[in-house]
Formats: sequence, C-alpha cells, structure tokens
Amino acid sequence: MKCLLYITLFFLVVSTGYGQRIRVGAKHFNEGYILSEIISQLLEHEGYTVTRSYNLGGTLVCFEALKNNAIDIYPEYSGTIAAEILKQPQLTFSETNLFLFNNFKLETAEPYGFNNTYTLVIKKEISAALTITAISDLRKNPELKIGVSYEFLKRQDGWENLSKRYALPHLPTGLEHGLAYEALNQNKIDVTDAYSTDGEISKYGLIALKDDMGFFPKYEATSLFRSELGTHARNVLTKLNGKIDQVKMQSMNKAVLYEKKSFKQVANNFLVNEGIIVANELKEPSILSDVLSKIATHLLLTFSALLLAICFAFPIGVWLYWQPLISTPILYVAGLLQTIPSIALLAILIPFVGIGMLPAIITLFLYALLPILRNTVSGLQSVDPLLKNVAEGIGMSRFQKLKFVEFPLAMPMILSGIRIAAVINVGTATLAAFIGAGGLGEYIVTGLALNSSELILRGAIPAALLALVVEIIFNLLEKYWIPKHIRN
Amino acid sequence: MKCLLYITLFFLVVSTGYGQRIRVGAKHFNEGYILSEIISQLLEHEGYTVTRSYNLGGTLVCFEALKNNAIDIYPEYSGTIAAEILKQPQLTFSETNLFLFNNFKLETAEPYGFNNTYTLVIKKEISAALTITAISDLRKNPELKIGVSYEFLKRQDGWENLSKRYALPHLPTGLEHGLAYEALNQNKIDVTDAYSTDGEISKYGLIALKDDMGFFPKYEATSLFRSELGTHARNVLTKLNGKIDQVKMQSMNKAVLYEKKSFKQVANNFLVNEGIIVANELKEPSILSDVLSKIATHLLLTFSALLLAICFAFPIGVWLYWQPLISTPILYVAGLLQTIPSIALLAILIPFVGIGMLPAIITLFLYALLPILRNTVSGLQSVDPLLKNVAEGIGMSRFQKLKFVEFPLAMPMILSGIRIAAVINVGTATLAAFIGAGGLGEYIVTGLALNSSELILRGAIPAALLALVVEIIFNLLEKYWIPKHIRN
Amino acid sequence: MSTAELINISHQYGGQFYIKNFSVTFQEKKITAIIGRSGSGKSTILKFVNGLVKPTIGSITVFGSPLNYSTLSATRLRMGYMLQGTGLFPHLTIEDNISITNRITKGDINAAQRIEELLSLVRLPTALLKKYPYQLSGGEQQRAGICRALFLNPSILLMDEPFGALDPITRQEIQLEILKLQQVAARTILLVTHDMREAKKMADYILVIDNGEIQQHASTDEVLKKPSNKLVEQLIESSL
Amino acid sequence: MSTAELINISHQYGGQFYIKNFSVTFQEKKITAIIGRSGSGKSTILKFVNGLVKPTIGSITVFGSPLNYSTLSATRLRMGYMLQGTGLFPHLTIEDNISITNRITKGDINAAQRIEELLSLVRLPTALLKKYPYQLSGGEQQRAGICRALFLNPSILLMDEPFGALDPITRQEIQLEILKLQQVAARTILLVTHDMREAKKMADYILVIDNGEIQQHASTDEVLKKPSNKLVEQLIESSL
Ligand SMILES: Nc1ncnc2c1ncn2[C@@H]1O[C@H](COP(=O)(O)OP(=O)(O)OP(=O)(O)O)[C@@H](O)[C@H]1O
Ligand SMILES: Nc1ncnc2c1ncn2[C@@H]1O[C@H](COP(=O)(O)OP(=O)(O)OP(=O)(O)O)[C@@H](O)[C@H]1O
Ligand SMILES: [Mg+2]
Ligand SMILES: [Mg+2]
Repeated sequence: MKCLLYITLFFLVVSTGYGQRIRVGAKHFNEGYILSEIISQLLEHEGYTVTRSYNLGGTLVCFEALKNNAIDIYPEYSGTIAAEILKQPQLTFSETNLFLFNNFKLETAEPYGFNNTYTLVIKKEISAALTITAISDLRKNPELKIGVSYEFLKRQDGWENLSKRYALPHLPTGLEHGLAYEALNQNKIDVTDAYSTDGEISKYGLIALKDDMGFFPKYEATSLFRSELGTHARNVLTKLNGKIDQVKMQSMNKAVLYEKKSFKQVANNFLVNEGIIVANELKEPSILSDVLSKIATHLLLTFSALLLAICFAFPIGVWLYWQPLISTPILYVAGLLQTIPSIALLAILIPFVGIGMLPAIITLFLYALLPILRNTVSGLQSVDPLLKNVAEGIGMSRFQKLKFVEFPLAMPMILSGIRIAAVINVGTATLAAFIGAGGLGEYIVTGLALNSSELILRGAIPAALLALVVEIIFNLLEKYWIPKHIRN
Repeated sequence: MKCLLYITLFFLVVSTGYGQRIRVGAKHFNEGYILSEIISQLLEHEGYTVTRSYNLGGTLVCFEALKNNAIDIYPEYSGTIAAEILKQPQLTFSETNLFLFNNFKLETAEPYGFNNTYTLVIKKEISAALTITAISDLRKNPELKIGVSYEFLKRQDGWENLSKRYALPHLPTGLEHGLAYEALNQNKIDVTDAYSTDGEISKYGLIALKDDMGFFPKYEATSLFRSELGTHARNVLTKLNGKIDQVKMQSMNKAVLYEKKSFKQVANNFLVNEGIIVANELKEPSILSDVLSKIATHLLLTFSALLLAICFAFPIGVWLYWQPLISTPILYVAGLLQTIPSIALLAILIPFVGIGMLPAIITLFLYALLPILRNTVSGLQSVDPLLKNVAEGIGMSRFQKLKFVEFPLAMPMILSGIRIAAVINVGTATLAAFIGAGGLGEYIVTGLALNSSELILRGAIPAALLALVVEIIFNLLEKYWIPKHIRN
Repeated sequence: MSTAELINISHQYGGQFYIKNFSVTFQEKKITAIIGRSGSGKSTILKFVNGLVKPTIGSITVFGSPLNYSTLSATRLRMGYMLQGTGLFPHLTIEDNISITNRITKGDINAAQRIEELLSLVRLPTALLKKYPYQLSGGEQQRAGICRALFLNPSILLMDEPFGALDPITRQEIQLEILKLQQVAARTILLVTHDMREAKKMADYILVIDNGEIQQHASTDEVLKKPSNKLVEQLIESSL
Repeated sequence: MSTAELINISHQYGGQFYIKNFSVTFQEKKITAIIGRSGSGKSTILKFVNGLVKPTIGSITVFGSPLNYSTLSATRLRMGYMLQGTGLFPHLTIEDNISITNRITKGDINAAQRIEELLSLVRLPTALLKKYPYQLSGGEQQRAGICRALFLNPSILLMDEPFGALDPITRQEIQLEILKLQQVAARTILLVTHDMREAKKMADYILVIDNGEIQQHASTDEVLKKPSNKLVEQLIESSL
C-alpha cells in the first residue's frame, strides 16, 4: 500500500518537475497549436525539456496560466493582448509591452512576421489580369462580384465600414463562409473576405489584397513569456523573429487542414526548411500512439487519484469504524465535497495549485473519497460480530483483527466502493482537459470546440473502454483476493 | 415501493401536463426576465396556466427550445433574430418573419416599442442648458468631456466609427463601464455610452441622445412564439404592442437593479399601471420563499431520480444477484453510463426529451444507478450463506428469502449505495439548471453568469445543507430499519 | 403420507464420490435416530431429504411422491428442519425467528398462542421473546431453533443434533415432551444424535452409517441387542 | 503461574444484574469442569476470564496478576479459548484457521509440524487442511476449533462445550489425548460441559452454577459423592 503511494507521488513529482524545463502553452485552435509546436520543437532542439500544456482553452485561461506561473510561454496576438487582455485597444505595441512588464512581469518577443486579421482575397488570374493587389484597386473595378460571409456583413470592421473607408461601389452578396472559397473557385464571385492566414488562401492559390488604407486592426503574432525566462532561451526565441510571414502561415494552416499533416510535422517542416533547426528524425505519433498516450495520461490521472483516495479513505474509514461518533460528521464532509460541481471544483483549485495534472488529480481524489469511505465503514461494520469476538478472544490486537479478519471479510464491499469510485473517476477525468491536464478529455474538449463528433468519439470511446477495462481488472482482483464462497 | 413510483410518475406528469397551458421561456438576463414575466402575468390574467421556463441560458438554447416545442413563447430582439439566429443581418423585419414562419413555423408579434442598443447618455442639466438631444448636437460642443467604456472603444459599432460618422471632434477617455455612471454623476465626464434600456439612465435621470444618423443597429424587442399558438392567445399578446417604450424599460430595469424589486413585482406594476390588467394581490415570494421553492424543486429532482433509480436498481440488482452470469455485462453498462460527462449527457438528451425536469431527472437517474446497483448486488452476495441455507431449508421461496433475510441483512450496504447516489445527485442536480430544470442550480448558473458570489452561495449553501439533510435522513432511516447490533 | 425415502443416491462433494448407491426408507410416523461418526454423512442425509443438497445421482421421495425441486418451498413448509448449529436470523427477535414460517405462509395460526405453547415445551421464559439471538446463551438459541422447526406442526421433522447444547435436565424434559407430542399425533422424525441413550429413549428405529454407507438400519431394540458390526458396537458402548 | 480467579464479580446484561458477588478461584494446572443448566452463566464465566466481557463490578486475576484490559491481546495469546459454536473464519482455509495465532505472533514455531501433531490429536485427516470451513461437517469444524485453541500450547485453556458435536468414539479418543497432554505438561483448563461422564473422566474439580450462583465447587469425587443440593444431584443423575 505504502509502496503504491510512493509511486503516485513519484509520478506527481516527475510530472511537475523542474530543471532545464520550459512549459509551453497553446491557444485552442489550429494556428495556436502550430505556433506553440514551433516554439516547443525549437526549444527542444536547443536542449530544453519542454512540457506541452496545450488545450488551454481561450485567451484568458492561457494568460492566467502564464501569469500564475503554470506555463512559461505561449504565442499570442498583439491586438488580442491590447484589446482583450488589457482592455486598452488604443495601446501601441511598446506601450503594451511596458504595461505587461510592469504589471505582470511578462514580456513579448519580436513579432513572427504575420498579421492575422480580416482581409479580402481574389483569384490570382483576376489579380494578374486587372493588376489588383490592394483593396483600393477594387475601386476602379466596380464590375467585380463581391461575396462576403454574413458575419463580415454584420461586423463593424466588416463590409459596411470597409466600403465606406475605401469608397467601394460594389454591392456584395451574403453567403455562408464555408461556401465562399468554393464560390470563388467556380467563378461565381470574384472577391471574398478571409482571415489573412487562412489555409485556403494557400490551397486555392489566392491573392490577399493589401489593406493599403490600414482599415483592419493589427493582430501580429509573437511569443508572450514570463520575465524569468533565461537569456539563453530568449535568444533562442529570437530565431523566430520575422521568420513566419503571411504566406508561410497560410501554407502551414493548409497543411494541417487539407493535407492531414499533424501539428508536429508541420512545425518541424517549417523549422527545418527555414534552416532554424537541422533535419532530424521526427518521431511522428500516429493517431493510435497519440490515443495511447492520451489513454496513458488518463490512466495516470485516474489511478493516481484512485490510489490517493484509497490510501486516504482506508485509514480514515478504519478510524471512523473505530470511532463511530466522529464518523458521522466526517462522512458528511465527504458528502459535501461531492456536491461541488466538478467544473466549479476544478476552477476553484486553479489559484491554489495552478493548472495541469495536480488540480485534476485533487479533484478526482475528492470525488473518489466518498464511495470508498462509506463502503469501507459500512463493510467493516457489517462483519459478523461473532467472528470479531473470536478474533479478539484468540488474542488479536485491533490491527491484527483488522488485517486478518475484518478487512478480508469486508473486502467485497470495499472493492465495490473502489469500483464505483474508479468508474466515476474515469468519467470525471474527461473534464480534466478543461484545465490542461490532458487525457482523453482533450479529444472531447477539442471535439466540442470544433464541433467534430469524430474527435469527441475518439475520446469518448476509449474512455468507455477504459471503464470496461477497469471493471475487468477489478473482477480479476476480486477473483484473486476473495475466495469464491465468500464472493457467493 | 410501488406507491413511491406512482408518486414520482404523478409529479412527472403534473410537471409536464397539458391543457390551457402556455410555456414561457426567458433569456438569461434582467431584461429578459422582466419581459417574460410580463408575458406570463398577462397570460395568467387572461386565464391561461403558465409554465415558466426561465433560465434558459443564451439565445441559442431559447431558440432551440422554442423550435423543439419545449416552450411556446419567449421575448427576443429583432436584431438578434436576424444576425445571431438566422445569420442574415441584412434581413428586414418582415423578411425575418417570413423566414421564421417558412422554416420553423414561428412568428413574432409587433415590437413592444423599445430598441435595446448602444446609445450615448448625458446629464439632464447639461442637455437642457446646451439643448443637446441628439448625437449630432455634440458636434457643436467640443468642450464636453466624453468617457466611454473600454468595450465601446474597442467595438466596431463603437466610438471610432461613431465619431467618424458623426464627425465628432472629441477625444474620449476610456474607463470601466461600472464606473461610468458614477463619473458622470460627479461631473468628471459629461457623456458616456450606455445600453438604451439601462436602468441607470432612469436612476440618474439621464438623457439618451437620439441616434439621428441611424448609426447603431436596431434591436427591437418582441414576442417570438410558435405558430400553433391559438388566436386568443395571440390577441392577448397584441396588448403589449408598442406599450413598452425606452423610458419604461429603463425604469423597470432600474426597479430590479436598484430598488430591489422582484421581476414579478416589476412586471405586475407595469401591467397594472398600463391598465392592461386590473390590480390584483400579487403573491410576492421573499428570498426565503424563493430559496425554499428552489429547494423544493431540487428535492423533487433529486428524489424522483433517486426513487426511480432505487425502483430500477433494486429489481435489476436482485436479478443480477440471481443470474450472476448476466450481472457482469449489466454492471459494465451501468459503469459506461457513468463515464459520460454530466453536461454532455444533459445535452444529448435535449433532442429526445426537450428541456426541463425530465432530462434532468433522467440524467440524475442514470448517475444514481451504478452505486445502488453495485452495492445491492455486493450486499446480497455477502449475506452469510448459512443463513441463506436456513432460509431455504425452512421453506422460503426465492422472494421470501429476499424479503425476510437477504434484504434486511444486506440493508446496510444497500443504504450505503443509496446514500452515495443521493449525495452525488444533490451535487449533479445543480447542473440541471443549465437545461431549465430549475432547482438551486439556477442561483449558481445565474451567479456564474453575473459573476455574483452572493448568488452562487445562495445556491451552493442550501445544496450543501441539503446533502447534510439527506445524510441525516438516511441516518434516521438506518436507525429505524436496522437493529443496532446489525449496524454494529 | 409423511414418508421419506432415498433411492439409489450417489453424491460427490468437490470431485470425488462421497456417497454411493445409498438407499434407505424411513419408517412413516416413527422416530429414526441417525447415528454415526463425525463426518460420516448424517447431516448430508437430512439435506437430501430437505432438498438443500441435490444428489448427483438418485431420487428422493417425500410425502409419497418424488421430491420436485421446482416446488421445494411448499414441500419444505410441511417439513420442519433444524440445522446443525442454530442458524437463527440475527436481525429478527426470538419471537420473529420462531414464527417466521407464519409470516411466510400468511397462515391463520394464532401465533402468540402457538409461540407460548412451544416456549413452554422447550422451557424458555417468555422474557426472551423480544431479545435478539446474540443475547441468548448457546442452549437458549438451540431451543429457539427447535421452536422454529416445530412451529407449523410439520408431519416430517428433520433434527440435526437438536439437543447438543442442552444440559441433561432440560434435555430430558424436552425429549419427553417430544415423545408426548408423538403420541398425540405421530410424525416422521429423523433425529441425528451422538447420544445413544437419547436414541434408545426416543427412537423407534436406528440408522447407523459410516463413511456414507449404511452399517445397520433396524429397530432400536435390534440395533442395541445385535449390533451388525464392530463399529456399531463401539458406538453403542462408548456412549451408553 | 497459570492461575485464574474471579473476585467479587457482579455483572448485568441489558439492565438487570445477572451475576452478583461471584468469586471463584480455579485450581492451577488442574481441569475444572463447569456444569450448569442452560443459561446459568457458564459461557459468561469463560468470557470474563478471557476478557471478552468486562464485568460491571469486580476484578479478575489471571497468570498471577489482575487482568489488564489494555494489554489483553498479549494475555489472550497465552490463553487458548474455544468459543461455544466453532467460530472458524470463513475466508481462511482450515490450515490457516488452525495456525492463525502463528501469523499473529510471527512465532518461530514449525507450523507444519505443529498442525500435523494437532490434527492427529483430534483425528482429522490432513486432506481437510486446504478446505474451507463451510466444506466441513459440524464435528470436523469443532475439532478444527480445538486445534486452533491449542496451537500456541497455552497454559490456560478455556473450552466451551468443545466436544458437543462429536460422536462418542472420537470424543473419548480426544478426551484421552487431552488427559495425556495434561500429564506431560499440566495446564489450567476450564471445561464447560453438559456431560457428567466427561466431567467425571476428565475433571479434577467441578464447579456447578445455577442462575449465576455457585452451587458447589469441589473436587470431582466430592461433587459426585456429596452433591450439595437437589439441583447438583439432578444434574449428575440425569446424565451419568
Ligand atoms: N449479550 C447478552 N445480552 C443479554 N443477555 C445475555 C447476553 N449474553 C448472555 N446473556 C444471558 O445471560 C445468561 C447466561 O448466558 P451464558 O451464555 O453464560 O449461559 P450458559 O451457561 O453458557 O448457557 P448454555 O449452556 O445454554 O450455553 C443467559 O440467560 C443469556 O440469556
Ligand atoms: N460443501 C461441502 N464441500 C465439500 N465437502 C463437504 C461439504 N459438506 C460436507 N462435506 C464433507 O462431507 C462429509 C459428510 O459431511 P456431513 O456434514 O454429512 O457429516 P456428519 O455426519 O453430519 O458429521 P458431524 O457429525 O461432524 O456433523 C464430511 O467429511 C465433510 O467434510
Ligand atoms: Mg453433521
Ligand atoms: Mg454457553
């Protein structure tokens, strides 16, 4: 039992360990993953050990995580820092940096070289034929058919104001954003709106028109990191300065979206092509190995928490059994813990223990306590009193009675409690992804975000199978531990 | 046992009953509640029985609920319907209506008479002194200090474009929205941005400037309802046409926010003052009685689910105990159910059973199954085989053996399972508010939305106490059912 | 018809055959004492008759017809059975333990009166009725067990060392009471005992078995006078 | 020093006093048979000595010093105790049941050899060792219980109707074995029994109690020859 506890603690220490270790966060969308992976591989190439805390949800979770020293670095956009995080959109880049440093001891690197904002795109042939390269060039071509997404029609940095600023005479048609590129391709429209780093720009070979009147706000990507980051690491990061232009970002986004390349692969190709790192064998995890590694994390989460809960609930359960008067209030507290909704509990823990596995394990641990505790107490209580008397009369001490008689006879009930806890844990652990603890929940969270039922199932099915496996393991343990006639 | 089942079913039927019943939904913010309450009281005054499904979360949940016949009516804004729901912001009001009818068999009433959008506000004295009543009047008064919220600075229908459109020369300062009214009051600024129906406009006696160049988009409030709604009910709804102007809405919002009036009270005052309904005694629930009624709902949710689970798990548990071969797979399935995250489960159920108590009870029921089932089986299995033999040898049938010997002796374990399930249910039931099932979770959900820890605690503390009460009840049951020496 | 008969029974416990080709017919309305060394199969025979153990091979006849394992409980209610060891239900009071068969059959017996009769038969004070088994001494528990077996006035009675934990005085009193009952309305009684004097006093017939085999089955007189072999002789000698 | 003494014991079970001012000194290294009617308090006396029941008033001396309730388990290991009813642990094999005290004391006894000795003493085949209690007959279980009580060779031995479920032959054999043991190394044995012949054969002293009161406590001869009152006389008569 003790030995199991040590193993758990060891895992915890290892998974939160220190040294030449840098923790890289990522925002929760394709481009965020790609950029984070570029940073990670660059750092790894320079000899750092990188802990990837991807899947950190939105801007605020990333920023909180950085602020609270749960990660060391993540890629962010200048406009987002000013407008969304600092709520002061008027700030210049250098003002932003000053503010970040003074208030949070955070710094940014130089921009990577691309600007992720709205833009208008046009087919290469038309661009060439009519020599259109900037938005203002559209003015002299009123015959061009412009079709923009409903969202762009509605937005205030959208069509209405854009056309006013550039005095564009066109009357655009609204269409679904998803259909715009196809429409362009089939020459149903000539111009549409897009994000400047959309992979489709690269895929369909489109030209992004220059915003020559500076209408669209700037969202320049850069590394945002904690000031404690050593000078060597900072120097390493400068290698990315100005290295990723719009076109490269587009083609990386395309590679992920349309060429089924993994984030790892895309990042690696970029770094090698740019000569930033030398080509190396990239251990590319297949879906299978990725699922397996997520299962491993999931198991680690579930079982560390379960083991902790067992190590806790056993002695407490015994103590409660010996001291029935205290037992009631303690069981009540364990019950109260259970009434805190899991997401709330996870959120509550962030300020105390940051993000990652630790708060997840604590949450799971707390949820596992009640079933084990209650069944341990009830199980011990329901052992035949005659046998308890015999054990005492024979000369067993309290502990020996527990070890040789009460525990073995209460074991079916205790195991039943552990099984309930284990299965609840496997389920609740899927929520742990919300705070970057990894595991199968990552698929589910990502799937919910991208509305991809394939991804959701990629997480849900192994989780369900895991529950099955847990059941089977316990069945075997039961067979091994409990003589058949006691099991019935 | 059976009797309990009937009671549960009765509650279910009553709570989803039919007749002259109209189900009114509400969007999840003050104005939404007020408008829904006005509709509800109007309908009630006309003799309808109204089921209030407030707390339906955002626009999409409301609309889905309406579309899927889970509610009959809720108040919505023209701009929101076009832009957010239909994603076609260019649609006119009548086009929107056509689209709604053709695609979803939904209709809208005439607008209530106010437009909830951004506006600029100014103090009455200044307005009078300088005769400023419209935004364009500001142009001639460049000395006025304008302070606007960071959000308004950032937004595209915010300051930048507004000042361009109106050619305003002022240089605004950014400030926290929460502080703007105070700043105005203390004459630190003269003009700020506001929502046109903000209660503060009424509270501080401010003048909302006319958007004379039509810069801000229109968000006119109206009743959105299912086409099946009878003509009489439609006629009743017309009584609201044009009856709520900006000022009235402002003062209603103020009454809720600053005069601590309840939604019910405010709605009632409005209807009576407008002469739409005759004054009647309004049974105004105090906070206490509101908490109590939420506790009642919470209890209803928890205990219906628990009773159902018991009614299910008992026979199944017995069956599994009798047929150990089937037992394993069935217990596995119960375990699988437990691995579905609760929110996902609630979401999955909406298409099948709509919103409200039913899906919540089903979810809670599924979660309660495993602990009861497993402990029932284990408990029955661990009854002393000698006593089972005696029971048989005496002449008991299978059922009698169960009733007289196995159940009583397994009772401590079965109760332990039920207690685990009950406490898990009390906790999980707080999530039920997300799908409009009511209960204490409403406070928590509302509190999370409004970032009010007072509200969160108003839900969390009674939930925790409820868990305590459940424990105490079960302690008493245990004392009553199980002889002391069997309990240990 | 309160017959009980084992026909060509063979049975194995955990692998190897323990009883082989065992046949015996118990005399109707008589007391048969079953005698034998520890582990010889006495309790097993009662379990066969009661249906608690189904023999691997062979058939059993009770109440004039073959034992039907699908309607056992009805049959058993007509057959009192007192297991070795008392087997009282720990969660029921003595009163409920004794009258449990009344609750099963929802019978119209006047339970209170019947309980009183039985208590005086086994010399138990009524003060014990509200107690739970764990509050009773070994002999008291055993006597409560006897009451339970007799409650429905069964016409076949299986008793597995029913008086083993009783002091000789009480033992004699109860023996006599049972004999009295037998005179009023005779039933078929199988009485497992280690006490030859008990067999001699109560039994009409004696069945001696060893290692699952019949050593002798005859009237009490005959067994006592002409033990069929050394073992029977020894058993009689060492306890008479 | 293997003394056992009850001094001025009074005890109540659930409200009213059951035993009052009870004092008795058991002869060291002798066998004392405790005789009495069912419910007279025989088992309770053994429980006092073992410490399972703490008397409401009064003190107990064992091994020459007052029974210390905080160090009971050490004391009990020197005191074999066989409860009424066998009380074998259902989850342990017979072997583990018998040698459980060896695991408790982590003693250096050669367990296998000791088990073999004890088995032959109670006439149990070694084939039973790997079985679980539920697979044994009543008498076999009882004998396993005797082995368990004897395992550590205790110098005080409390036996509550140890041979009640045994056939007379086995019973006699074990009685003799115990007497043999007693000759080799005498211990203080308290033997609760309902069998006067057993008392006569084995006991040096006899303690007769009734209703929690001592009726007679004297050497076996004296009790048999001069019963102190009617009850003692009856008890002797009805079972000798
Ligand atoms: N836990 C208890 N609670 C209440 N009364 C008890 C308890 N244990 C024993 N008694 C009562 O104390 C009396 C003496 O019990 P004890 O077990 O000592 O009798 P005994 O002499 O061993 O009888 P027997 O020969 O039947 O075993 C009995 O009348 C019994 O009912
Ligand atoms: N469930 C079982 N599994 C294996 N063996 C068993 C089982 N029940 C009984 N036996 C064996 O069958 C034999 C006969 O058992 P039974 O209980 O009939 O003996 P008995 O004559 O009643 O003995 P006693 O006088 O000791 O009660 C014993 O040797 C015992 O070990
Ligand atoms: Mg037997
Ligand atoms: Mg006793």
